Amino acid sequence: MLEAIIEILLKTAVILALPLGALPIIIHVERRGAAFIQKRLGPNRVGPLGLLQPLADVAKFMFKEEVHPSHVRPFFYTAAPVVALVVAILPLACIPIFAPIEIFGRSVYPEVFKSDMGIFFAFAASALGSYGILLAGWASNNKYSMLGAIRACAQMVSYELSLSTSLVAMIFLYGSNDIHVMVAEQTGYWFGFLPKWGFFLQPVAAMLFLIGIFAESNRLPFDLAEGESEIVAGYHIEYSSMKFALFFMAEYIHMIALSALFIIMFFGGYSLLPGMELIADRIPASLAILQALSLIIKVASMIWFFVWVRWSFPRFRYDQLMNLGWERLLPIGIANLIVTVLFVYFRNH
Amino acid sequence: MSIYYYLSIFLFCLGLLGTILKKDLISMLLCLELMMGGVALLFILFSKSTGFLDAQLMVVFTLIVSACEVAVGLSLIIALYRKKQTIYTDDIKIITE
Amino acid sequence: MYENYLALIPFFPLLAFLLNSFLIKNKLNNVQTGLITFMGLFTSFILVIMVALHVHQVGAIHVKLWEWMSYKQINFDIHFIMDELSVILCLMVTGIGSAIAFFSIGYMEHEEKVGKFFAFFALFAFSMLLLVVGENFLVLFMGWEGVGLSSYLLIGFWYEHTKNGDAAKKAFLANRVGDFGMVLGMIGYALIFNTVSFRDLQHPDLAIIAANKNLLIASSLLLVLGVAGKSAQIPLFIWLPDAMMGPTPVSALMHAATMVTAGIFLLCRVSNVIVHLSVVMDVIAWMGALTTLLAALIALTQTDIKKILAYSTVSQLGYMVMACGLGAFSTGMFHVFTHAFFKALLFLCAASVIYGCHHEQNIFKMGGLKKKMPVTYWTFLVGFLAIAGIPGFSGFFSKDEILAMAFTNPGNGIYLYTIGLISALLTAFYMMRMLVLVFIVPESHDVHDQHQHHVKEAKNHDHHEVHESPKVMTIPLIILAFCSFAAGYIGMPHIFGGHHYSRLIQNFLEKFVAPATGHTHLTEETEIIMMVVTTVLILCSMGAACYIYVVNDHVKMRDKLKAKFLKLWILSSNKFKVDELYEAIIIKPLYQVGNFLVNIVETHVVNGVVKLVTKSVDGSGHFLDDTKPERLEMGILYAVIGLTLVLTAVFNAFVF
Amino acid sequence: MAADILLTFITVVFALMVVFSKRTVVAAFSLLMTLLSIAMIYFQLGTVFLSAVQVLINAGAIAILFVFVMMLINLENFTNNREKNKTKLIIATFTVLVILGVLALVINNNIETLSLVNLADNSMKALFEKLFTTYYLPFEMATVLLLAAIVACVVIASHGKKAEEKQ
Repeated sequence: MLEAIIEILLKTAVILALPLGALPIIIHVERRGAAFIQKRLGPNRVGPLGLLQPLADVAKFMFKEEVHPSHVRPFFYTAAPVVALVVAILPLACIPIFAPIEIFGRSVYPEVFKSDMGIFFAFAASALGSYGILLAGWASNNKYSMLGAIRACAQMVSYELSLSTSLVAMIFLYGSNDIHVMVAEQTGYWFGFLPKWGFFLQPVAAMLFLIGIFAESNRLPFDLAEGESEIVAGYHIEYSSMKFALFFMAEYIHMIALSALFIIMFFGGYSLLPGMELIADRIPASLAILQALSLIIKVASMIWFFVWVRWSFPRFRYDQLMNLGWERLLPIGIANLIVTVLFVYFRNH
Repeated sequence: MSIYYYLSIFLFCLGLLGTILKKDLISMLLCLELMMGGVALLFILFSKSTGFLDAQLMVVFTLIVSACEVAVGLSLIIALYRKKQTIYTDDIKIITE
Repeated sequence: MYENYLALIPFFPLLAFLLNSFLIKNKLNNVQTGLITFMGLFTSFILVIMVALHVHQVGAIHVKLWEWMSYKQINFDIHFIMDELSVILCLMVTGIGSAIAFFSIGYMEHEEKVGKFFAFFALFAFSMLLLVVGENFLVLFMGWEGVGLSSYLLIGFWYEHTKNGDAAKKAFLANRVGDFGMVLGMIGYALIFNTVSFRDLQHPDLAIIAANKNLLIASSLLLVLGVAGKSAQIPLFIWLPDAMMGPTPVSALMHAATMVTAGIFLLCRVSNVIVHLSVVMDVIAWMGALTTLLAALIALTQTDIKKILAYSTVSQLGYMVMACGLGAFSTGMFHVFTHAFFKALLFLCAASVIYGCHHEQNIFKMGGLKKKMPVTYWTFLVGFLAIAGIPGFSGFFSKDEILAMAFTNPGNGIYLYTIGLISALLTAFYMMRMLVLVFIVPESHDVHDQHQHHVKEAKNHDHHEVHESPKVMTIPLIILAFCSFAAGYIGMPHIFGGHHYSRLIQNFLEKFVAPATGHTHLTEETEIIMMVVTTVLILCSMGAACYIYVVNDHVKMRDKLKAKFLKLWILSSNKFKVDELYEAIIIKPLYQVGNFLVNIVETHVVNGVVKLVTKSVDGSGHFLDDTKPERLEMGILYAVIGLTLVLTAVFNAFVF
Repeated sequence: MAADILLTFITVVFALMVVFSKRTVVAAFSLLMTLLSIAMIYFQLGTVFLSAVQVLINAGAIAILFVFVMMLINLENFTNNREKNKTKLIIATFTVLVILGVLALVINNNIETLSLVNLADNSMKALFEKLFTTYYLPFEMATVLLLAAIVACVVIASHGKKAEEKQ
């Protein structure tokens, strides 16, 4: 019983350390990337090449004055950021970083919560994401934040559809919803050079999932919630310093979790990147580390893609957003689902 | 495991009580949802104790039904609110305009 | 080869019926529709002759068309047979039928909707053939019903006047009562003998007859009820006189020659069985005798020409039934054969008289038609001589044979003989009366002016002069007159016919029908004496009729006679109050029962119960409904309480 | 056994909050928590997929709808000045207690048979194969029901709006 607890604690430490550690880097990448796209330099004063800038931000958030407005509903006001963060971190619990390995005679699973329903749990947890925003919007008790919260929530609820249809399509394709099986399905190559990733099998589902991710995490083309120009930073207007930082962290972790899901399903999860087998064959012990490394590289590239998209697309209007979600993506999703089902049926028979 | 039986009937009865006591429609719907939870739990418990696995499927179906019910219920409440600007049960007694 | 001819016989009238009614929707004029029916009947007449000759040499032939159904081991199938009995009737139906069809082409020329008339005519022929040619009860009954239906349709042809409609309904209802008995009788026979086909009934197994004697008597009596219904015997004869409302050719064909003989035909079909049941035979005999006497008495005082003929038909039918009752089925059939000819002849003459006098049917209004309608007069005279039973004519042979059979019958033969003789005299009397009044007595002036006045109002077209009917009507009259004269000679008794010419038709019939048994032998001398006596008596009654109606003025004589036998005369003229009798016995009680049900049972019992239920529900409704505005939640609460109560009740095993 | 009691305690607390809380939003979020704790109970009972589904549908969608609609109607600033109907409260609680008693009796009488656990293989695959074979018709009916619900919501919600535009 004790080893189990230790093992879980160790794993949660690793799972938490990775995104939290990566957070400052992501923020930095975000700001530098935005600058790079807008042909300006971006923060490079603090520390060499501005690398210490995120630390400065974090310090800023910590020491800012903790504003607690009076007209706010106290309990829910403070609860909102916590809920947002917790819910953001939950999906990470079931995302494996490397294949199960043999240590001290026991096979150890990388993810904290081992179950053949892995992908489902991750997805369910991400579905809870909208609670944080709703609570924040409603608790801060002013029109703009309420409006922002309602919009964000509506958007997240409707884009869950496109996410779920593509998820189901992929599950059909891989035949099981255990992540390890999915990754195993995607290792290896077609015609020697093309890696057997889900993306090439199911480009349509991939696109759907990608758009879904952007909408779920309220990233740019869909960031109606904090549309600064219209409703002044949306639901987290009343939040200052640390609570705002929590929201910020929650958003990014949620983004990481969703892109990790995307990678698992469409880019082979922790399957080794093309060049890496050579090293892995030579040093068998290093397989796990290499798998983790390839996963991290993939997620990093996804993050960069987020930043890239954020600064190159205009914001959607609310009705366009809803229209896209319900009248465009949903039909495509269902059609894709049907096609995959037929494909799988004929493939098996 | 046997304590869950008591929990499920407790949830059911509590939901029932809530539906009766509550003043406005949405909380009645809430309590209804609570009753649904209780029933679903009972299904699972019976499937475990009798080994008849199909009961778990029934939970899925109850979920579907409760989802539909809530969706339609809430849209009705919105429509009602638009018309009557109130959703307290005392004010909605008179059916005609 | 002859089998398909047999199958085709009923087919042609059916074809004529279909053509007339469905295919050619009154695009044809009257003559063409008439021709279609005539051709239909005539072709089947020729077929019947061919098959008859074949049957004469070879014996009965039968063809099975298709299996309809089978129940236990009785199989009901559409099966035609042409044996000695059905040959005679087929000849009559098709022969006389085509003659009358030809006649009615002329007669019905000025009517509208004549296509319908000829369609029903063909339908009647088809169902009559079915009845005759049927090998088992099933087909016979189909024909039986078809005939009943077409008689209803034809009687009620001019349905604009309610009287015709009522008459048709009366005929149909009376027939239905008969059919009711017929059906039960059929079922009885089917159950007892486990077969419906007449070929099996021809040689019934005596053991079975002995075994369930009572049931057999009961079902036979029911069959007799059917016969009474169809052949207008005592209990159910009321419809025949009223059936005269239809067009005269119809009465000629159906209510004289063919349809009414169906009853006797049925008796002959089951003759081999009922011969062994003496009770049934007596019932039949007495029924026939009484009908003859009653009908003859009523006919004495009738004024409508067709009514007189109708009652004379009823009395002649009584004769035939009496013959069957006495066991002499073949003699009965012989009388049917001869009677068909001269009765059809008489009716057609009546028709041409009516046609001539512009639809005037009261014999007192007619008169002196001898000069104006010679052909009709002479043919009518032949018919009259035949029916009266003057030697040399067909009536004499068949009627005297029946009287002889009655005389020689051991049991109650003598009484039947006397009744038969009396009604023969009465027949002669009223026929003479009609002949004299219509043809010989000159038209009385006062009656004549009234007649003229009436004619001017009703018809303003051609002059009211009475004229001979056209050729198309007189030819059939002549043919029928010849037949009614010749028909007698094929059944002559021993005395005249010598060895191998006598009783031709009877011997031919007895191949199927049960032969007459149990009659004391009649010596030659007694037979001649009987004949002489009967003819002398008939001549006296004719003379009496002449004296009364011709010698002195019939109006003064009628009053004197009426004064003398006033009560009798009134009784007889309004038909012995038989209709009123039925009215009192059956119809009034039915109405009373109906009223009782409506007033007492309906209002108090049924409504009461319904009110009770509604009141209680309404009351309990109020009880539960608390006046406070309906609270939504309490509704839910009541529902759940109810649910728990039900569930605890149902699953009390788990709960307690 | 400890886990059982803990989870039941949590669920009971949140359920009570749902029914007896003054503010409806508090009730909504406590409903969310009850549903999540029920999901935990499912997980603890071994039916993992159902707990995932419970979280995904009940907690993830239905509860959101509740909060969503509450915010749309901003139920909060309604003055809840309705008087508390004493007699109704008493009658209702009394009857509910009676029903609870009956149900408790039912369970008490057959607690032995109910509590013995005979675990059949509850692998999700076997279970859900059954869904598409024996229970195919209910499955199809459920889809029809869902479709009907969607259409109903759209019609009802938009109907109101059209009326508004007309004014």
